[in-house]
Amino acid sequence: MFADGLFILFTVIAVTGAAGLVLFKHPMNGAMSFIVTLIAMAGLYALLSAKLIFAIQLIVYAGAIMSLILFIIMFLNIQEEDLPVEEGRFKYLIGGAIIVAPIGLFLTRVIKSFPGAEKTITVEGFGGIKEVGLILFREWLLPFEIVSILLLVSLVGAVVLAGKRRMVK
Amino acid sequence: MIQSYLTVSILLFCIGIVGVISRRNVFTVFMSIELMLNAANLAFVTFSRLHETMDGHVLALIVMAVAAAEAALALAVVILLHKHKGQLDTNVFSLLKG
Amino acid sequence: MFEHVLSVMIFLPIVAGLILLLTPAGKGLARLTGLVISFASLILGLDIFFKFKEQAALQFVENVPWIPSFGINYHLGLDGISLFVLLAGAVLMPMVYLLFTTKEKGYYANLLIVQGAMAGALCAADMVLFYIFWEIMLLPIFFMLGMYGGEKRIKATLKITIYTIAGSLLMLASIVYVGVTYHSQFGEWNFAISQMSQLQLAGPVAVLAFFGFMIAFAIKIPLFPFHTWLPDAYTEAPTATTFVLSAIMAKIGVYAVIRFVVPVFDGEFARFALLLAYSGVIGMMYCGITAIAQKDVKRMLAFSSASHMGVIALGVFCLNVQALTGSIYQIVAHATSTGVLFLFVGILEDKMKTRKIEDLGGIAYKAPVFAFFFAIAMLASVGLPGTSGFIGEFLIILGAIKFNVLIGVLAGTTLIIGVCYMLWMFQRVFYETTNERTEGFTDLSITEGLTFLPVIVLIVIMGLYPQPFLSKIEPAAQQHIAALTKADTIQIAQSTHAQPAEGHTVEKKN
Amino acid sequence: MEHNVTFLGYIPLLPLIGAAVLGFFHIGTCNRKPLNEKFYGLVACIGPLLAFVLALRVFLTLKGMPEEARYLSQKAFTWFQVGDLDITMGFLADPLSSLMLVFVTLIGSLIHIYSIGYMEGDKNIGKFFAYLNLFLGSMLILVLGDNPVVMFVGWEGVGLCSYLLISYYSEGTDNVLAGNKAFIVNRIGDLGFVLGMAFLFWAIGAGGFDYFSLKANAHSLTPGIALAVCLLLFVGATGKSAQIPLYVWLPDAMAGPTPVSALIHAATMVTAGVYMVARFSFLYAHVPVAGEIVAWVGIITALVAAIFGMFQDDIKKVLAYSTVSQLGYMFAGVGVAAYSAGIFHVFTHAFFKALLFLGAGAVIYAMHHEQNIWKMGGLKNKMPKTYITMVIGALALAGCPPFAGFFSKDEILYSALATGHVGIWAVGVLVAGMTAYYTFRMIFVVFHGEPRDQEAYDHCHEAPAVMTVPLIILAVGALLAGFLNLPAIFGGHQQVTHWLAPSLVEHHPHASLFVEILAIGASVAAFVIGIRIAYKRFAVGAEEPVFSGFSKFAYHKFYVDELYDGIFVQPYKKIGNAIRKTIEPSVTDAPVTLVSKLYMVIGTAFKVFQVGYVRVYAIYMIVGLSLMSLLLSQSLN
Repeated sequence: MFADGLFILFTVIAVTGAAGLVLFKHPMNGAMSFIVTLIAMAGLYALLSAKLIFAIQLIVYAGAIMSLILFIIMFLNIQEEDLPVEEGRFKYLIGGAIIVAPIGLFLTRVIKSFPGAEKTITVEGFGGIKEVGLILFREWLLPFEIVSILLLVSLVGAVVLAGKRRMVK
Repeated sequence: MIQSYLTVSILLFCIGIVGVISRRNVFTVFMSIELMLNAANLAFVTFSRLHETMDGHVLALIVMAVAAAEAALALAVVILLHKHKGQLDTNVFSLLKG
Repeated sequence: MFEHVLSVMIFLPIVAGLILLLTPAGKGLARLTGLVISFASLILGLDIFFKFKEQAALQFVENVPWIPSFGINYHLGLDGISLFVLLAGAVLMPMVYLLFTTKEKGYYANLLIVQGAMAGALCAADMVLFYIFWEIMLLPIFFMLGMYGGEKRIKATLKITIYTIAGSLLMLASIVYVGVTYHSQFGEWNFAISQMSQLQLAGPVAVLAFFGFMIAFAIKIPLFPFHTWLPDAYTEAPTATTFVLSAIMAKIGVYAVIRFVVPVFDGEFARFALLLAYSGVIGMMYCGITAIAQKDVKRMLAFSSASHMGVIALGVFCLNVQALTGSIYQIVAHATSTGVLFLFVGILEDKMKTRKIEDLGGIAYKAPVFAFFFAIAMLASVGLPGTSGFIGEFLIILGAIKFNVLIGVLAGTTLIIGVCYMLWMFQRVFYETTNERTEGFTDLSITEGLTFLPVIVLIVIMGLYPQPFLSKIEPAAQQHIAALTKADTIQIAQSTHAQPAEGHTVEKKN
Repeated sequence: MEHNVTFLGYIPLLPLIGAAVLGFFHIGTCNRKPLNEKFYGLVACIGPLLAFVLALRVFLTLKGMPEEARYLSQKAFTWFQVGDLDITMGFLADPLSSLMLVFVTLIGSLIHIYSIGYMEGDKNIGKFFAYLNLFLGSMLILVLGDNPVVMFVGWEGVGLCSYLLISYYSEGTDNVLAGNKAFIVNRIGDLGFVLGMAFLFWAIGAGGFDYFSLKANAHSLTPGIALAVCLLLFVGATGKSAQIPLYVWLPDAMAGPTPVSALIHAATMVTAGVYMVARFSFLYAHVPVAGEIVAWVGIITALVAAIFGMFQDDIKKVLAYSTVSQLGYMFAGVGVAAYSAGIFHVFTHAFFKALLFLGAGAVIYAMHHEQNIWKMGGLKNKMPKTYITMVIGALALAGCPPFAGFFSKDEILYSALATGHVGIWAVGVLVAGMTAYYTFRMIFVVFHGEPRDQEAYDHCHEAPAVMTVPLIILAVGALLAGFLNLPAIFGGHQQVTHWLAPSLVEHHPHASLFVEILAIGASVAAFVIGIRIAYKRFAVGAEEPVFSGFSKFAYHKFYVDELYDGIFVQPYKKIGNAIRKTIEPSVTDAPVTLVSKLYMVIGTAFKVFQVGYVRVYAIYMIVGLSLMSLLLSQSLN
């Protein structure tokens, strides 16, 4: 029951945070509420016994990536008047929600067909660093290496893109 | 229990889509995409839990790595665009117009 | 020489071309490479020619599984039909490198690739393999025409590319249909052409597949009314490309009809032979008449080439040994005569900076060797006895008469139509008086003369002593016709129905 | 007797080698330092003369054989062999071809010698002799070929040489056009020849395509096929031998140098059609209808050409139409199945027509290339040798006994009468009179009367010996050739007819003495009347006439050239232009342009959706996804 309570709590926080992300006008506010969502999701991971993911979500996502985003937002020093004029943004949001609704409904109907496994207790060490690490380096070695290359490439790409260069007219 | 987690995932994912298609602020759009990635991650982890295998976790890890890479690149692009146009409106960039 | 000689003929030029494209080699080196490779191909080709046995079966076979799960093999082989188209390419290609010395590197590289791809299409004994080489063939043409062509090259390039791709897709669909049918009838995947003749194809889908093949090849040949890409492409392409297109590539279309359509779709082929024959003969007349109204030498030759291709295609559709053999012989004869004519026009254009007939005149006085060579190639093109053009045309007309009297008579008019435009052009370009432009025309240099001499000699030899060639072609032609015999009798019976007087003796004598 | 020999092939080969050598030297030197004319002349004459010697040898060898097996043959190599079709590059000398051989090589050699004089000073003399040699080689292949296909090689070869030589003065557009016309019209005939061969092959060719096999199998031809083959081959003959309706090229062919007109367009090439019909006598003999058609076409051509000839004012055109007319006679002869008579006329005609052309050439040469007879006159004093030889030729042409033309023409007319073709005979006699008239009109105007162009007259002189000697030899031939076939009524034995008999399928009609005398009498009477009218009108002081009415119509050759131009040439060009300007871009290309236009239209329509905002593209995607979801939701139930 406690777990259910936590689940409801985290869900509410996450959804509220996500709604905040799309509703706030200023990106700084949006980013703040997105961090809330991310932390709530870390809680959900924990409830799913994904210990490693829980940790990484907090450290890498909520910590590193979001700090980077916040840093950039602050770096660009965005003023209220720099923001795009989005007068009808609520209309757009409602329209968007109407378009997306069938997708959501469809997916919901799809997941209903899954077996409702009610196991609360998992095997020993499920989602631990050692276990995930073993799988990662045994069965997923190649994707892992490819991702490492991808990171390298994006690093170089980011440097090239954002680095100093003469403006080409 | 599994359905509940997946429903949350779907809900977050849909909110992400709405964010991408309705907002014009580059940062919001970008963060909405991150939100969608997270929703997918949640689904991965949930399925992992369902099948009691940890491949979903590995995939979630990889998604995070990709998200990090994407964030780095995307932010670089945003900086570049801001430098060029001084604006954060996605509607300013309409080079794809036929 | 060794057992993989066909593979060498295919991949040596392709690999050399790709290496040239990828390395920063200069144009001199590129031309030298082309020269060496094309001469190597020539030597290999001659070696094949002399080792070739006078029989119908495939020779020099190489068969390696490639995609075993679909029964697709790397299967090469030569018979009397493909041998001569291959040889025509091998003999003619070195000329290009000898004559055109100042082109870009990419030009030579593309020529090499197209040479290899054409050899591949000719040697392929597997439908899928054939299709692949068929498509590769188009790519260098696309680049050569688009990059080194005349003023309206983009339009011409788009036209030829879209046209041929459309045809190729139809062919691909038909290949898949044939393969699937084979699978359903024999329970295994196979795309070998030799196996396909066992298929029992019938019904509307088979007819569609037949037309899929036919349209693809008709576009390449080109057969009336699919010829409209030809004048633009031939005119705008650089000389060597036009040469490759007209001398060899168009012939591969005819070859493919003989090789793919005749054995696989024997029933459909016999059913539609009359229609196709009319297409050939009408195309011949139409293009021939159009040729006389052209103001541009190259464009005139383009129509002339299309006109002759109509006759060659007609030979294939006549369903008898004489016409088919004549057709294959004419393929080689036409490759030498018209191909060389295009090269001559290329030289003319290089020297005079114009191709307009009315701007030229009196060249025969300034360049007797050039005029002499041109005249021989022209006479071969109009089918004068004693030149290569006569044997093929004679055999085709002979066969056409047996097939259908009306078609035979119409086919015979090629003798007249060809002469009309050729003489008119010859008069305006080589006779009459010189003008200030042609006053400075210089004759062929020693190199150019020596380059053309072997082909000119070949034209005469092929006219006077064709038997060594014919005896290699005939067994394969006999085999194809024998496969058609059943359908053939139906066809003959139908056509003789309309011509009772002549048909009577035809039946009696055969 | 040994029938297989190896020297037949050399007969055509010698002139061909000569042509190659001459051509090589000419091309090699013409733009640098031209070689000596004498060299070319000498080299050119070697081939024909050696060929003549060989021809005599052939003739004598045949003479030594028993009459029923008189032939020599040489199978050089298999030319091409596909299925049942087996064509050998083979040569055959039988009485018929040996007769042709002898006179072709003889006259050919004479004309080569004559040309040395006539073409003096021409800078392309090497080319000229190369063409002439090439022509002779082709003609000999035509004569010697042992099957129709080899004959066709020569047939087209002489056509080509004819084209090359007519357009020899290629700087003049009209000359080249005349050459083109000759080649194209010949090609129309050749189409008939090829089709005829094709029909013949499919009917009886499987048993061998040489003349012997064809002759042996000819009986199995159905009448329909036989008629078709005969008529198609005759179409070929009308092209080559300038008969109606394809005669139009021959008068224009006079644009070439005069020796060419003599050799090709009078003596040898144009008679190839007659030779061919005689060669296929085994076919024509089976199909009387075909012979009938051949004879009528021939005699009508003879009549029409004679009418044209009466009104020409160009000396060579007069002779050209007389050639057409005489060829008509020959066809009338072979048409009524008197093949030997036809061939005999070919033989005699070669002598006197070559003579007349060479004489005309001498006149033209003397008058500095003036060809209009109304600018000449009184030349007999200046050029006595030419005058005498030409008069002999004219008498032979007009059919004056005992010159060559009389016997051969009389033989034809007699055969026509004896086989019951009274109509052909009557027209023939009429034409004989007209021939006498226009021939002597020419002679009188050119050689008699007063000089019309005093200045030209003063400068004119007799031709050199190299030209007059051939004239004299030919004149002797024109005088005596007729006696070779002296009919029985004059105490002769008809040697030529007997000589030719083994090669031909011929039945000699037996008619009464009255018929024979009637034929001879009518011919002589026609000759006398014709020459008398000509004498009255033109012997003294004739002026260039002004034509009106029918004569104007005839002077313009019944406007046949204009008619052909209007019916065939102009529409052909118009169709070509119409295709180039309208049909090609807007009809045959239409599907292609339409498809590209269609893509353009569709593309423009879809452009509306391409607003350029990435967000909007995302919306499209989501809308699509959403619709898919709606659809898929249905299927979940």
